[in-house]
Amino acid sequence: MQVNEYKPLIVAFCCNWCSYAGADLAGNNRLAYPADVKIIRVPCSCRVNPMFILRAFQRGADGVIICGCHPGDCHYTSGNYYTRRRMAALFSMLDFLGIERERTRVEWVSAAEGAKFAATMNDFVEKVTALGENKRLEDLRCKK
Amino acid sequence: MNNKYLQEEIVRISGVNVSKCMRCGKCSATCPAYDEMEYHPHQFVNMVENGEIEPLLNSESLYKCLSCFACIDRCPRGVQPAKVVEAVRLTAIRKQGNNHLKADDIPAIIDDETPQQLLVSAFRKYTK
Amino acid sequence: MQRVGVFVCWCGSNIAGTVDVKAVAEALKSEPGVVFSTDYQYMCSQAGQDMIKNAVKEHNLTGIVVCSCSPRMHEATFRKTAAAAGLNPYMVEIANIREQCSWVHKDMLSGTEKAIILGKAAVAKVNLNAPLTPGESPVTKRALVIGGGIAGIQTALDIADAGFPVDIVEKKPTIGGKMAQLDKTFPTLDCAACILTPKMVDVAQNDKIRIFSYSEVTDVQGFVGNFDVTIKKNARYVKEDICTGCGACVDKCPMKRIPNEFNLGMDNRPAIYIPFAQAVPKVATIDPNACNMLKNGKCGLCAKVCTAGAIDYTQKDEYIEEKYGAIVVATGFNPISMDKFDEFAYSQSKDVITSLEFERLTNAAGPSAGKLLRPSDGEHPHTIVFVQCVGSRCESCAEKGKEYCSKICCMYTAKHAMLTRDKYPDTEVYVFYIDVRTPGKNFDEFYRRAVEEYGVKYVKGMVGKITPEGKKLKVQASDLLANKQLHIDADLVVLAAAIEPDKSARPLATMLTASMDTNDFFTEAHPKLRPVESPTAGVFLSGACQGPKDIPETVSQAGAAASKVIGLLAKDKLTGNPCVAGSNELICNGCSSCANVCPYGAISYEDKEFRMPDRTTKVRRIAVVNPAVCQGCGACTVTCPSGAMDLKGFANLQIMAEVDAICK
Amino acid sequence: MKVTYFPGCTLKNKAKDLDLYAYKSAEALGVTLEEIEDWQCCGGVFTTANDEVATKLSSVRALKYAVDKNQPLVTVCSACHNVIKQTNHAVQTNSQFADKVNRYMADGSYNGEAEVYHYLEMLRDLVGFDKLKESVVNSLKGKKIAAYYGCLLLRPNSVMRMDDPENPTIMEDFIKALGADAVVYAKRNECCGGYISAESPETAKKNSQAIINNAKAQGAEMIITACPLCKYNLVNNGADIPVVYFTELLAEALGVKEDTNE
Repeated sequence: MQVNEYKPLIVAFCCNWCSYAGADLAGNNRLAYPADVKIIRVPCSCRVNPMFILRAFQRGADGVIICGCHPGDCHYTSGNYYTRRRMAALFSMLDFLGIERERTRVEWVSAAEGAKFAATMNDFVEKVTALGENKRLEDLRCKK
Repeated sequence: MNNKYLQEEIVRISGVNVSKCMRCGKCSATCPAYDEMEYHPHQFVNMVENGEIEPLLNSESLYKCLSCFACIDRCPRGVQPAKVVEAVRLTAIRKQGNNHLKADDIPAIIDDETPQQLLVSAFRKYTK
Repeated sequence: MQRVGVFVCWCGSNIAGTVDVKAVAEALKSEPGVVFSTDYQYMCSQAGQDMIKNAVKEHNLTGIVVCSCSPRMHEATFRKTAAAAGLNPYMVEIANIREQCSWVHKDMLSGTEKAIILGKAAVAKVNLNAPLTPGESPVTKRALVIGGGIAGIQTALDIADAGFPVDIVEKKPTIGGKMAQLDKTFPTLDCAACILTPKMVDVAQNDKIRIFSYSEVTDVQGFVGNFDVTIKKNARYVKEDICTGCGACVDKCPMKRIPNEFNLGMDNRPAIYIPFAQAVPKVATIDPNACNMLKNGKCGLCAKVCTAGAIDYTQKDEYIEEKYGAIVVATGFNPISMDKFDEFAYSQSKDVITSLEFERLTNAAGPSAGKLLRPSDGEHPHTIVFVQCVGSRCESCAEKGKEYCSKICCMYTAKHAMLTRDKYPDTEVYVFYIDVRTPGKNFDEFYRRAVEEYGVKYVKGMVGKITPEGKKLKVQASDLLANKQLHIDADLVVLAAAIEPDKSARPLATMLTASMDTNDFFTEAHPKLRPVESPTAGVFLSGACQGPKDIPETVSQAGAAASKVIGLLAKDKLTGNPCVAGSNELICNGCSSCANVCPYGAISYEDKEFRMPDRTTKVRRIAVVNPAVCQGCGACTVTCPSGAMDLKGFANLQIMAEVDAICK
Repeated sequence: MKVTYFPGCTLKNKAKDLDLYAYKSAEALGVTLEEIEDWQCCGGVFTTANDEVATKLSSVRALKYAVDKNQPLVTVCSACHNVIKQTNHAVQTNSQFADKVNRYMADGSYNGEAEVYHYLEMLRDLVGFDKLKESVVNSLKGKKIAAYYGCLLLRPNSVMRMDDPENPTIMEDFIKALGADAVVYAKRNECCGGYISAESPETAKKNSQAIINNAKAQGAEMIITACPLCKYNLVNNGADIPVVYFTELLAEALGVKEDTNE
């Protein structure tokens, strides 16, 4: 057995109306995913400021995932469209900075898609684990 | 050459998304060469969608299309059936020995008034 | 820094089975601000809630963190507990250690570790929480209904029935809308006028309802409960309160060759007219573009014959300002223009008509007094071809037509075909269809009856070309099932034109800041659960302005919209969601980015005077959020380039603190 | 005004009058048609296949010629017009295609800059039907003339952009400008059969007769066309009213027809 097995740190932003409820549904159905995923609740995926994501990477997160309602289903009509466009821009910048594309993701998970939430998280954790630790943006002063 | 390959060829050459068809039949309703055709415009679209290309390749229908583009302009879904027919026809005649119009046929076709345009167009459509 | 109490719930074994709750409580004790930390079997039980209340008093807590189930489950419960203990209810944060921890992780070690981190994040957030109070605003107890078709009529009647005053604004000289033009209605075949006109009379006689006919809304300000609306009453050159609707002027008017809109131009009307006999209000209107008196001061016959003295050539447009608590949009639909579909020869032959024209042609009050006669020569048609889906279900990027299914055409075409065969059994009737869509009560039975009992010939396929030649219309079409091309010599062709929202809808949506889809249909707040509300609070949707609808559907939606309006007007005050955006006026530079992304139109700008450090004053443009309209999505906070905009309850610093706590 | 002119194969042979009348009439209207020096046949029909390049090169070269001359490119024959406009559109919208054809260009690449006009469009957009009306010396008043568009002038509409493909008016407006009455009939934009005369003359016959009958039933005494093949098919398949090129009618109205015949 491997000692000190690498565990990634994943921050997940979930919109209150669809994805957070989807995560709750995954819980209700006992659909397991790694404990490395830590969820932060936001009213809408469009509340996620790119600053939050940069901050997470700076503080040592290995992957950040944003989950929102499916396009067209946003509780606030159009919020997830903003998310999609903002994150497309941010991710390409992160890519430019050397943060691998696989470390960031936007996923649409509805309140009924508990299984999709768990599957998404499993897949994301697996991909990020394969990449290993994020060193690119990490601020060493934040290291313990 | 399997059907899948041919199907992809037709789609590539024509650039048509056959799955946009909603089976309204307006292409065949508007086709001026309908009565001459064994397979009609909507069947071309449908058969390409299903990968049934061989019957089309061997059909005389290929040479009955007038390329008048009525089906293209009137299709409510933007499917462009005439481009599908053209792609199938090209697939048939590009093969050596498959030219549909031969130089020997010409004397029977022309008269004193025949415009050059007729022969030029026919050759472009029927031969490679 | 708050004085935070942490309460870790076992949820029986639901949490305690995978998470070491004692360890969590212990670990969180050392977090900044935490002055008390404990665990209990069922925090949501009365005993658990009492434990929280006591701890608040005992330890002077200013913030509470409950590590328990999802906030979607018990956030409201614990907020009430906090309020009961004298705390602001928004000083509570929940760490979700059940649905998002104990239930999805099997390993006690990692479960506990994660629960601690989630707890830390909640503590970090609550430390930055501020007490929030939902705003209150008064409600003007009057509703505005824009559009006087069957949707607007039904909504107005239902609202008035609950005792609230309602105003209807209708741009035509009479209410009644499209339904007033119809002959019979499916699937029961009762006559449209017989069921509509009594409702129109009810509206006229209801003392809670005012009708502004020949009028339009020109400006809307304000927000839910408090709309300020400007209504323009177009000059009709007839005093509404004096005119008796006797019609003497209509008979005498010498300008008799104006295309009659009500009959879709199939016959003529005079320059002064009453659209139809049962019009409400039954008042004459002068068409200023046709009246000789108004154009060049010559004539004046109508004034001479009017014994009531109602004609007033000097009348001007009038603007009325009124306050409303709720606005219902009922602007309805129109058939699309057939200009771009001339393969069907609509512009080339009078005998190619639209379905709405067919309604007028078969209506007893129509241009042919209900006899089905060819518009070109007045002869009885023997072969009639109906073409469905003309302009419906077209590709989105197509240059002509609409992408959606117009929904009503299958049924009205079946109705037309059936009625034709019923009245004129010597007529051959063909219906060309792509699909027959009849999902409605008794709808499919109706369509089958048209085929089986009335002998209507339904052909699967589309018409490709119609060639008028001599007296005939040569119809070239597909019969897909027989794999044949059909050639039919028809006498009359009826096109089931797609329907589209009324052209007035788009400018109105801008005024209301109500959202629309790409087809100019109003969007609903939620497609399934809030179908009659616009995402803009206080704006409601009735009828075909929201999407194609038949009469039964329109009436039920109209009633639903009315009940939502009544629910709003019944309140004296509106309580808002306190988690709304707010702009820091010292940082805001008035760039308008936030207003551009706000789906609710909650952000406006004002010029404010600021005192500068050098004691001068400077006027700056700043953003102001209306808390009664803001729904708290946070789109503006991210788009704000200066960082002035923030969201209460989900502030930048709070979320950042959560990120920090998780990534420690 | 000078424009670059692409005559096409038939106009130099069987449809010489279409060409000559076009020259003379243009001159009368103050437009000089400057023939491309080494034009090559357009091929008669546009191949819609994405992967055909060589068959479209002659059109690209004609287009490039016009751009170099800084002149609009004008064609009279409907077929040439259709092929050149579709090729131009392909260059403008399909970068892969543009890349491929440019490998066969000698000096400078071509990227879809040319403006292509049919002679009728030139009359409408560059000369103006009002000016045309003023220039008429022999009014054709009282003549009932049906315009036959065929398929090539109008379709595919997304490329041709000449007029409403189902209810075109450009030729009717042209007829009216010459003082005659335009007869509107539904089959004016249906195909005569085109090159199918080589394969199945019966089809061409059926289509052509339907067109002629429709025009006659709506009162036409004469049919005008812009396409030699249309004219051939209509005349060859029993037209019992005159079928003439629109340029002939134009030359007549402008009073230059006789010069041409001298």
